Amino acid sequence: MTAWWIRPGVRLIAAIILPLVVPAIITLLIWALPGDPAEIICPPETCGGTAELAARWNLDAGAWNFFRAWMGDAAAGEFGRSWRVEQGLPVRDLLDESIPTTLMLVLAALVPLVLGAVGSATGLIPPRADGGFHTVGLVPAVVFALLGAAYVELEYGAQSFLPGANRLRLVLGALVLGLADGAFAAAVSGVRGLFAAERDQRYVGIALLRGERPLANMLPNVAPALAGQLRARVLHLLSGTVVVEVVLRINGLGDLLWAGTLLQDFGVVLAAATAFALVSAVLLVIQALVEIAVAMWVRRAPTVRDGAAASPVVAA
Amino acid sequence: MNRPTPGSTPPSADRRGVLLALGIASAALLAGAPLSFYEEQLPGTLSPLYASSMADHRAQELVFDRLFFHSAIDNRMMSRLVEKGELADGGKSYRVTLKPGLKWHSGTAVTSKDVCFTVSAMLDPGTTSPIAEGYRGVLAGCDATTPQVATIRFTKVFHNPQERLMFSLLPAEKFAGKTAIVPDDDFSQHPIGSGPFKGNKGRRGVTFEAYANAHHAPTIPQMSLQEVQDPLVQVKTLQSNGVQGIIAVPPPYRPDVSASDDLQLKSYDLRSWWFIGVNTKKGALVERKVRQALDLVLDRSDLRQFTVGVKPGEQNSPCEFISGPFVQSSPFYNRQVPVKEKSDRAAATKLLNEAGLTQIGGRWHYKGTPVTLNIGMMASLDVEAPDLLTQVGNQLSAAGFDRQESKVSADDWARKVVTGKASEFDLLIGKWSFGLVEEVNDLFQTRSGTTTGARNVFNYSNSGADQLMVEYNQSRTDTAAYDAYHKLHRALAEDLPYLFLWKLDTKSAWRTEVRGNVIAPFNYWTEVDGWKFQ
Amino acid sequence: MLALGAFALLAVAAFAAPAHLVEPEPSRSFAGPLDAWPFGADRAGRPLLEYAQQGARVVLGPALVAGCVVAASSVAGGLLRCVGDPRVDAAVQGVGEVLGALPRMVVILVTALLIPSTSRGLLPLAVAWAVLASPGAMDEAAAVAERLGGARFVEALRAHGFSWTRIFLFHVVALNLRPVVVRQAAEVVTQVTFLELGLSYLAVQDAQASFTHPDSLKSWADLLYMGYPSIVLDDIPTEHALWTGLAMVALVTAIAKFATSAARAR
Amino acid sequence: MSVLLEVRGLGVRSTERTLVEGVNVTVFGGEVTALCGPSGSGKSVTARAAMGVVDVEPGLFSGSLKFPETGNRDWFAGVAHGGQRAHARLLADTASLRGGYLSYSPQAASSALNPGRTIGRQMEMSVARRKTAPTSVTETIRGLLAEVGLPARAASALPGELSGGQCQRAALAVAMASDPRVLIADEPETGLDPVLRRQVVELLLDVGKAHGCGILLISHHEDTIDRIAEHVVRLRGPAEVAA
Repeated sequence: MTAWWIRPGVRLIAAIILPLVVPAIITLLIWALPGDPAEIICPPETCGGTAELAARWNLDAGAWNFFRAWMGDAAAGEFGRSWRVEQGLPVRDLLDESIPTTLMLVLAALVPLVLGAVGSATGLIPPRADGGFHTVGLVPAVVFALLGAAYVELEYGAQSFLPGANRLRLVLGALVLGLADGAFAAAVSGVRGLFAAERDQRYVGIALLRGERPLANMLPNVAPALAGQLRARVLHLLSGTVVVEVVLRINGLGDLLWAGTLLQDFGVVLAAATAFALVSAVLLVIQALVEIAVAMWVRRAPTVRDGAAASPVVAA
Repeated sequence: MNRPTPGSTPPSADRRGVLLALGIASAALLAGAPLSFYEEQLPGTLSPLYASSMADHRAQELVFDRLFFHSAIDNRMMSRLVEKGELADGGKSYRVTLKPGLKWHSGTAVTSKDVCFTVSAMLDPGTTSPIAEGYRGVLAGCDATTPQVATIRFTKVFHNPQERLMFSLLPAEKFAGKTAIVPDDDFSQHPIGSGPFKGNKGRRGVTFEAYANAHHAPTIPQMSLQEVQDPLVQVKTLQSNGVQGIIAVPPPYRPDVSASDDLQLKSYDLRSWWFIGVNTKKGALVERKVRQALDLVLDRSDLRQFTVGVKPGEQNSPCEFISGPFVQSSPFYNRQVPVKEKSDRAAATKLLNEAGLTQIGGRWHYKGTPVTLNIGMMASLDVEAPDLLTQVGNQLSAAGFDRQESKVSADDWARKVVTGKASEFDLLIGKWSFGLVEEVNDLFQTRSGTTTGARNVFNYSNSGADQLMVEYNQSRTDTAAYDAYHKLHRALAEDLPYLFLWKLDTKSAWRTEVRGNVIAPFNYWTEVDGWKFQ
Repeated sequence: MLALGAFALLAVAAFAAPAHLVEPEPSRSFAGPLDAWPFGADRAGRPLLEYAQQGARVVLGPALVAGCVVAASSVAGGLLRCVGDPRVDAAVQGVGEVLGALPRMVVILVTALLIPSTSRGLLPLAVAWAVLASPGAMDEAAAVAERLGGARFVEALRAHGFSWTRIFLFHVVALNLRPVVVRQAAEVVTQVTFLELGLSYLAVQDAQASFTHPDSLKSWADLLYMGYPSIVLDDIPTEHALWTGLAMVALVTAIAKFATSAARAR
Repeated sequence: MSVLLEVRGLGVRSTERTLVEGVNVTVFGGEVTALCGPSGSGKSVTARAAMGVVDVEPGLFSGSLKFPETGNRDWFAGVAHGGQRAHARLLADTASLRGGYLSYSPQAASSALNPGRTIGRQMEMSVARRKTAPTSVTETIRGLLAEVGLPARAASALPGELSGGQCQRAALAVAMASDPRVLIADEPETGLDPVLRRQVVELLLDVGKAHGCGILLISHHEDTIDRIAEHVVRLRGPAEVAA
């Protein structure tokens, strides 16, 4: 049997590596693209003086120097200025606006998923409803998002970026994200499957005969798997934010990443991708912590001494 | 769903349902709101030296004053800043005296120092702007004699010196004397100008706030620019008074707009024309006869019908065929050169045979191998002429050429096509808009560094044409200039480095509540002071 | 059976897809599904059937490859757990953890950036997606193997005198991992379809070159883009394009679902 | 001799067939009642029904269930033919008895104990269900572990860390921790080798009798039954013959 701490341990290490790996890969990519990086960012049509710009953007001394300088600045919370997406605006300002928006969107989208998951775990949502969810999940997110975008525009017109309209965008975005592309159906049937498999375990039936509640018995045992599912769902939602934010024009990280990629504004891409990586790393840490907490919880035992050293009994 | 009562709303309105009803309801709340309008894309920057798209040029016109400009009404050369301008130093300098009382949006006075700062900024090699680079061949320096008087020195004598001084004025104080102006400066988002409006750019739009000045008195207190890509949503929101204007309405949506009593379609002269660039350095296309044959194969009339939606024989068509690199209304356009509307396959086949091409199994072969044309198109053209790329491909295929099609993104267009590095293509469909000056030398002159032929797509080179362009450059009178370009028009229509397609009108749509809205060619907002809203 | 039939239909459609749409036939502009060809026609009077076919051609191959990649890694994940070496386990988990935690859309967009515009296609994106989905699939297959008893299960079968090949290929993979492997592969096939749809749609909407297919081909996203104005506007009669697009997506999802249940049932 | 549990005329039916019919079971304090019969004869159904758990449909169609020490209530009253809802009510009503008055010692204990709780924790939870709390919980646990022949450190072990025999002992300790009146032992010999089987059954008997419990032993090992049971209920499918 593998020691229980290896899995959460590996997760924690991965969480540390991730925010370093992502900017490193993107930096390599900037140099892997054919052509001069500075010229890629701002074509001569738009910017003359490529050499001056390369020096200004730290692009003239090779990939390693660029990466080192960028990481150093990023660690100090300094991400430079946007080169193309919002020319001249500090990327930090863009992040300050985008990160909370995207987190809010994902959390809001998570609400129906969690409710659905709880419903299916407790049996409140009957399995026959799954077909309906799957059918709704068939509709691609783009289609839902598009209808939402047209609705907001027609309803608010020029005022469609005032706080009221933006809240509506977020709500619509969360609904699209939560329901389309099979997100809701996957959450419901995933958790249902997990609990059904656990309920089939003998100890659950026996717990009933001992007068205990099956759910209380199952919960700690399925918690690590649930945490895994939750992480997968959140990652799925995070991926989905790109399409939903672009179409619904929500000022989030996904939109920033898309705009940065299209315009090859690597400063923005680096920052947005690293922000995504950080969120992902936090999720890894949460999962690891849940696993550690469950392992600790599972090992709770009254201290009973018979004079001998209290070491775990090894299978005889 | 309720049944519509007969005679009230057309049954069709029923299906639009909630969407539109809510739109109209909320529009009622908009009274007193700023004048709002849509563009297909937001300006990338408000810094005049880094303008690259039409959206940039338009937005900047609201915030900045150009030293000189053409009147939108009578095309006269004018200035809102200069009280008196005169040639000096035997024509190698131009002395301007600024009007009194001019202010920047920050409240400080506009002085001759700002004029000279702008010139120095453009001359500074640290200013990485292609616009500035263009001025480096024209301007030599500037001296501020008094706070009101500046003398701008040219590199040589020009016959139209004011036309060389149509740059936007920049505030020296904002840059604290640093003349190297970079693209990623805060100025790009929150500029300070002396124009009619104070501009502020955000991630989803630009707001403009009127700024009363000695030389500007806009009556509209506030404007707001937003971006919507889908023309359908643009038009519907305009109809429901969600916004008051759309800068460009693609042809398919124009009937919808003109049918409405609340809306007016207004012409916006961009002086732009569409072309198919031909790679004269590649394969069979080296042969002039092959290019001429392709010109005959194209059925412009069908293309126009299936993409722009103009029916044959339609009056007041927004799409006007051209036979050379100018729009028909231009004095440079040579009316002697006829346009080709319909295809002439027989003539084309004859030309191809003469050029040594053979048809095997219906496909044209050049030197034993089948001719496959790799066609690219500026991706953004799809909005105005949906499906053009496929349709051109279809016509060529029907005439016996194999083809591949791909769209070219705006960035790739700027990086590869304009710089003459897109040699993998045989044909490139694009659009050319004249800037402030109606010149085509950059498109056709033999490329040499950055001085000539800077936008020559396939590095076309023809000594005869080069000669005509030099002639144009050296002309001292308008007539001489027209004459040189008329000859160039004819030469190009024969040699065909481009297959010239059409000039497609750009139309704006505004609600009738917006009055006095004179739209200036190219820069759009030059006459905005006279616009009224209510 | 149904899944196989539908899949064969889609495959034949994709295989027979024309490289270019036919010449326009203006008299059939916006013809409905009952007036001309199955599915009707577009503005220029070209059959939507060809759109659907070309869309199938864009999606089918890459989606299948992605499905195979995931299926393979899923099988590998299950078998590795049966080998039961904790070091192998930790190493696999480590790599999987980093891969699985990479934000997928970021990787996809970055991959899209890396591909030169001349060789754009869905395949590299689909493979990238599959590689990112693999750790999850391996995990799940490993969990199934674990439930079987992992290494002990294999030992027990060895004791019965079965050969390694028979144990791994038949007892572990064919009998026990099959449902989870097929489900994971089917899921990725649908995900790749949705990915193509999303990316193509954004490109069409932005009037950009598509990341996922050459511009001479149409994708199902073109059908959706053509069809959606009909919801808002009446004078654009393109509902049939919207329904055709949605039907194609539904078909892929249905095939995936049937395949999953078939694998579970047998 | 006091009667602790009394089932009369039990009849349970599934959708396919009648599982048991007319079964009578009585458990006396300090004595062993064996419930025996071949596989599928309804041993488990009877034992579960005796604990108030009927989880087949349409389920109970006749019978009465009484725990005379707790009063004269017939727990099956109104349940017969009542369907799922009546069964759920019965389950809820009898919840306080299970794990307290009644205790259950499962077969194949290694898969029957919650793998996510230590033996000590499971015993602790069981002790908490006693009517009167003992002065020292840890002392009680230590004592019970010693009674079933496990060292005190077994309290901190997870079921997965114990051997099959140890698990069976642990399960008995957990079952006894609530100080029950009736111990229902479900085929305690299953999965154990003959020597261990005997040990486990002896242990069950010793511990149960020491605590004054009535024991309902479910088994199909005739030798065990002959050796230890005071009363035997033989099931042969739907029909029942009392010895």
